[in-house]
Amino acid sequence: MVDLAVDIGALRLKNPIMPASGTFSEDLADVFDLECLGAHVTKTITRGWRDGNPTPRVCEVSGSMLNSIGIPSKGIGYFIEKTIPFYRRYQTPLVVSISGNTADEFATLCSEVSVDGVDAIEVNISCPNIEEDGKAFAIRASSTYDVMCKLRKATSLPLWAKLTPNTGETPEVARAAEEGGADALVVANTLLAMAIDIRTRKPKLGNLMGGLSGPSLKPIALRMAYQCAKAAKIPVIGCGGISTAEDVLEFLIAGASAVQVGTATFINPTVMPAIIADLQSYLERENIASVRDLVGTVIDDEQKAGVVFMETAP
Amino acid sequence: MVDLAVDIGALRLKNPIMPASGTFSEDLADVFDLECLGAHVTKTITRGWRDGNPTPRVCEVSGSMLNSIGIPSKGIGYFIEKTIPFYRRYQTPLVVSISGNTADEFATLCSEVSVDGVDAIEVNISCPNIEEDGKAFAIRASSTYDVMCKLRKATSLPLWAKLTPNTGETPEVARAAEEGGADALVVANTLLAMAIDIRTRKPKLGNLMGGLSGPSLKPIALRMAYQCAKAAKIPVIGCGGISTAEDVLEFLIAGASAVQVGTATFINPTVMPAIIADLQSYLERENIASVRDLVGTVIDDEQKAGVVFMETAP
Amino acid sequence: MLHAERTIPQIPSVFERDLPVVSNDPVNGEYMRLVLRAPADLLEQCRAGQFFHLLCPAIGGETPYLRRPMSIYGFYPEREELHFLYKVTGEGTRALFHLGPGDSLNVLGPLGQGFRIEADWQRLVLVARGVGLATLAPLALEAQRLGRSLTAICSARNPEVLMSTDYFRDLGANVITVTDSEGTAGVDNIERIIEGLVADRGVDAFYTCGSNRLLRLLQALGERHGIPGEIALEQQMACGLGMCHCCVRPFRKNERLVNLRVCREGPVFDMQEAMPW
Amino acid sequence: MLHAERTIPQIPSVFERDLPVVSNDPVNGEYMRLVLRAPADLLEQCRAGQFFHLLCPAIGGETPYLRRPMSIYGFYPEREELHFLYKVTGEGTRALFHLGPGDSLNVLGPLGQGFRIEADWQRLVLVARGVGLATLAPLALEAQRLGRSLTAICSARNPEVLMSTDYFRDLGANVITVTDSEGTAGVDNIERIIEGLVADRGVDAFYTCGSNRLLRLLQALGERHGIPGEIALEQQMACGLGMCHCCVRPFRKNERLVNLRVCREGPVFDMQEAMPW
Ligand SMILES: Cc1cc2nc3c(=O)[nH]c(=O)nc-3n(C[C@H](O)[C@H](O)[C@H](O)COP(=O)(O)OP(=O)(O)OC[C@H]3O[C@@H](n4cnc5c(N)ncnc54)[C@H](O)[C@@H]3O)c2cc1C
Ligand SMILES: Cc1cc2nc3c(=O)[nH]c(=O)nc-3n(C[C@H](O)[C@H](O)[C@H](O)COP(=O)(O)OP(=O)(O)OC[C@H]3O[C@@H](n4cnc5c(N)ncnc54)[C@H](O)[C@@H]3O)c2cc1C
Ligand SMILES: Cc1cc2nc3c(=O)[nH]c(=O)nc-3n(C[C@H](O)[C@H](O)[C@H](O)COP(=O)(O)O)c2cc1C
Ligand SMILES: Cc1cc2nc3c(=O)[nH]c(=O)nc-3n(C[C@H](O)[C@H](O)[C@H](O)COP(=O)(O)O)c2cc1C
Ligand code: FES
Ligand code: FES
Repeated sequence: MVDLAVDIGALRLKNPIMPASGTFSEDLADVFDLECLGAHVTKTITRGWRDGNPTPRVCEVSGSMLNSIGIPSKGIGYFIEKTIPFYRRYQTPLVVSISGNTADEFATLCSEVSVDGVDAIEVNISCPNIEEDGKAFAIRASSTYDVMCKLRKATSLPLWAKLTPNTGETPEVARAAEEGGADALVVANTLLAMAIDIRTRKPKLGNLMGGLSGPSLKPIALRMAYQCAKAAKIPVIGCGGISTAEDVLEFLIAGASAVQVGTATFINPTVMPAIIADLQSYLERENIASVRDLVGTVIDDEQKAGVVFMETAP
Repeated sequence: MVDLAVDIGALRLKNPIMPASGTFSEDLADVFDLECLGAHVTKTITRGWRDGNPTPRVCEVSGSMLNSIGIPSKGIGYFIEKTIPFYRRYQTPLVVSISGNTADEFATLCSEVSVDGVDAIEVNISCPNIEEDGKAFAIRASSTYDVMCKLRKATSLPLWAKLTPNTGETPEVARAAEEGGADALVVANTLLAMAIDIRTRKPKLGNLMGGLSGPSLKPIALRMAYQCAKAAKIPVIGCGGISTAEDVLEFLIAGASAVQVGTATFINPTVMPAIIADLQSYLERENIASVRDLVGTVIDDEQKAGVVFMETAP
Repeated sequence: MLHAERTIPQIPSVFERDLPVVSNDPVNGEYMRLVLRAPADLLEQCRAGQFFHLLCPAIGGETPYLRRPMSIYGFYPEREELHFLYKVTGEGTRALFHLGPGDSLNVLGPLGQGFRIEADWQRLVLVARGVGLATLAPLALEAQRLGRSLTAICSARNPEVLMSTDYFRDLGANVITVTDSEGTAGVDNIERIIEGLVADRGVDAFYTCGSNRLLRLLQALGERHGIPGEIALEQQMACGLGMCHCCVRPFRKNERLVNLRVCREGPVFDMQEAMPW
Repeated sequence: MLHAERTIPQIPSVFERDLPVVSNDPVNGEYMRLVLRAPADLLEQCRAGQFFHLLCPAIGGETPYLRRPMSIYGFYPEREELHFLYKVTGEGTRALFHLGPGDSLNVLGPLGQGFRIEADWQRLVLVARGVGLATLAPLALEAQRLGRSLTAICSARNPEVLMSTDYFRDLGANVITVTDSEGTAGVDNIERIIEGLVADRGVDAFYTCGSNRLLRLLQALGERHGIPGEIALEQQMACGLGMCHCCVRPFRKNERLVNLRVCREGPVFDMQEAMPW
């Protein structure tokens, strides 16, 4: 028997496959038994009620999608009363994604959500920090470090920091998150993008811009996962465009300890159990005892020295 | 007759379609008459000889490609003796793309290349600045401003600043380029990405990482073109994933005054003349007198106020 | 009145399956009927008003990415057939158009909440136009099974593109046709027709879908005569299951506007709570 | 000696065309021959050793993005046919495999520099293995047209998968077959065979492609006997035209290593300048 279990800090997951925040909910239990997953990750919540963004909230772009859902949230009360109890019926660890517009509100929510039944907190620091210039916390190392320190003080649960691809400073941000107290890095959230309907000349999203997710994001997220695994010592959880077991292997080899599957579930709702089965077969076929033996096995010695002048950098 | 001409500052182009640097050369004259293009844009050169990066230099990713060519360059001497004279046979304006590892070397090249036969200089500031931390000049507003000021002093030709998508500060960088003296913004270069061969566990590019181009880049480049058109007053030249006249219209409506076509030419070498023909038919069909009437006509009044809290920011 | 919050079953109730194409033929100039072979256990889960989320194939140069929602036009467990009626509008439906016998199509469903027919709703009236018929047609089947009387007001641009009138008649419905070309499809005329029905034999419930004009009319008629109604609504979808919250629309509920998911709380909603758009 | 720098013509010389598929049939267990209908003016531009850049279609679930380079296996202006011989290895060639009569394929070409046959090269020897035959086969046609004598040493895993031997014989070539299964395909044996040819009737030029082992052998034999040679090389390509510089390989030129583009300065290069890899 091959071993699919992975460790994210002190938390052991029975396999490295979990859903990405915002692309998963209780509703998926209509399609397959959610107990098969490595972890359950809930949609980002905010402390208070939020309506979310105007529609249309999604649109299609070449082989991928944009979304600007805008975090509709029923608030912390509803979440503790309704959502957490739902997931209690499963053995699978529950990871709760939270966000806030200011570091203090964020930290308050972090402590409020540190309740029984929650195994880790994913902090979505890819959201705007309205106390500075409205840029996401995770765009700069300094704001990442500051917010992570506050969040770290607010809970004793494992903290997973979810990074944004909308930055030119991925390694610095990764190190800042680690130094600020993150137990793992989730790499990455969606990339800011836009589409316009040439007939109506209106943006295809009600919110003007939105986040790119799906296959187009994969090579970018993979690069970030690799950069983060090199820059930080804490585990990296890859996320972005993953839709097959081969994609998962690519992230594991690059240095990720586990992965999240997002948009692919919209196209094929049973993709996560399918990936888990394929991963198992792959390990068996290749005689690899544990999925952990794959992590970070990328052969990059020759190339590391070779990263030189390019058309585009870094 | 509809009018396809556009103005990039003082430079009038007969149509808004030109090639992207590095995806075009004299060799394309084997396939169609290059005189039909709005401008000719040469591959980035450096002052001295450069071999370029190790192979493989390209790889395929879902519906797009990565490259790490590494700017092989025969240097300024060869360029002035061989390349510029080739393009003299055409009426079409010649835009020369240059780059440098330090602001001073960059500026020297900029003045050396300001010769007869050159109509504008595209400065590829998406390349690493080795005097700071090796990050591209165009990742930060401050380094963008500094290098643009030096380049501005080095030439009286129009200066087009080519921006990078590897930043979280697109509007700031756009403004810095404008303040530093740019006459236009080319938006954008490739996005840093990676792919791994799961069989060999080696990166698919000899240089470990490379730049994403092609359709996957389009919604990102479009967002940047829109941001730049809002942030700066100088013309924006859109670039990224353009492969049809509809894509061109999307960029024009978003605020670009012209566009560059890159990777699409690899897939379909006659795509640029085809786009020009399609654009002409579109204007005729829609009764639009001039392509300039389309620029910046995106209907974003409602949405501008709506850009609020998102899963991901800015 | 909104549907009660659903309790989530422990046993999967939504199927994700490749189904063989039986046929895919034009119904008139504008619409296509797609017939799939489906197992009886799947078809027995279906209800009028529910939909499937179709993974349109990458054929004919089309590359749709997201699934496309499509109402159940007919479901026949005895014949093992699942029917859709669709209009070719964009990339996804153009791809569907290329399907033929020998191909298969991946479907996800049945999804969403179907039409309610309360025990005391004996005299039903549906008002349908265009592709809205696809959604409302199976209601006729269900009305017949339940022994309710149904009047179907079918609207179209001209008599040639009127669809499903025979289908409704065969199921014992009273069919009234109105068309633009004959000048009978205006809101005023439909109002006159319905007022006639109310005065004549009485109406217990209205059903419609899609059109803003018809929604306003039926909301007014419903309020005027205290007649309840249901409307099937559309919204762009990604997951189709309730996870992504992209498909919301606003509804009036206890003096407040709340966003509800068309894929989960809908696509069928209480007509008075729906907001014209 | 490298090819002289090409002057770039003002008149387009490279075609980008959709060509109808005539046939696409297996040659043996591993290879497929694809025959396209092509206009004579295009075929008349072709030279042995040149290639086309194929836009493999998105069929059968494959979604190749970049074009794929493929040597000209045969070009027959009289019959209006363009032939390719390919091995199914990945996404692009798997997509090619799905093509059949009625389909068409977009090709770009002819591209690159073909084989030189200098006026005083009378006795030619080619050494080919596997898919290398695709590249070297049209050389036999050209040799016959020019009235040169040709010896084709054909190597394969076993006699069953030897290809094109009849093709070479029909063109009057002297065919020598060597195979792994018979233990005759080793470098030592090929060296013995060629030394025999040199001693016996003399050799004026070598041609080969692809294999590192054969390159080293022929470089040694060439130096030993002062016999020139040419080699066709492969490298991953994007544009195929010379614009992107992704397809470079290093060559020894005046004591220096220079990068040359396989698509433009090649794919055929001087054998002594080529670098084993
Ligand atoms: C619950 C429901 C039931 C439906 N039933 C039917 C039916 O039975 N017959 C039928 O012909 N159509 C029906 N529609 C509309 C159908 O989903 C769209 O026509 C179809 O998605 C268009 O896809 P496209 O790629 O051809 O068009 P495009 O315009 O290229 O689609 C682009 C995107 O917009 C979405 N979209 C476009 N129009 C609609 C729409 N009206 N509603 C929701 N999303 C849309 C597409 O799904 C896709 O994501 C239904 C919609 C919903 C929500
Ligand atoms: C000048 C030239 C002539 C060729 N002639 C023939 C021929 O006549 N018959 C034949 O079967 N093959 C030939 N090849 C090799 C052929 O191009 C590859 O087998 C083909 O590109 C593989 O594509 P794929 O998608 O099936 O494989 P994949 O491995 O999925 O391809 C992935 C990428 O790598 C590239 N690639 C993979 N292998 C090669 C290779 N050997 N050379 C260059 N690029 C490669 C592909 O083009 C693609 O971009 C030739 C190559 C060159 C450069
Ligand atoms: C519809 C949608 C909603 C999302 N909502 C959230 C969210 O609430 N919080 C968050 O951290 N990420 C959110 N994401 C981002 C995903 O979790 C994931 O990081 C991203 O989609 C990239 O992965 P993918 O390509 O596999 O989808 C959302 C993505 C989508 C498509
Ligand atoms: C093979 C290749 C080489 C490139 N070389 C350069 C270059 O030398 N200088 C530059 O500014 N951009 C270079 N680029 C980037 C393109 O000019 C363009 O910005 C990018 O590819 C996005 O456009 P596209 O998606 O249309 O290709 C290169 C791109 C490719 C694919
Ligand atoms: S489509 Fe995802 S919630 Fe309705
Ligand atoms: S493939 Fe582009 S230069 Fe050779």
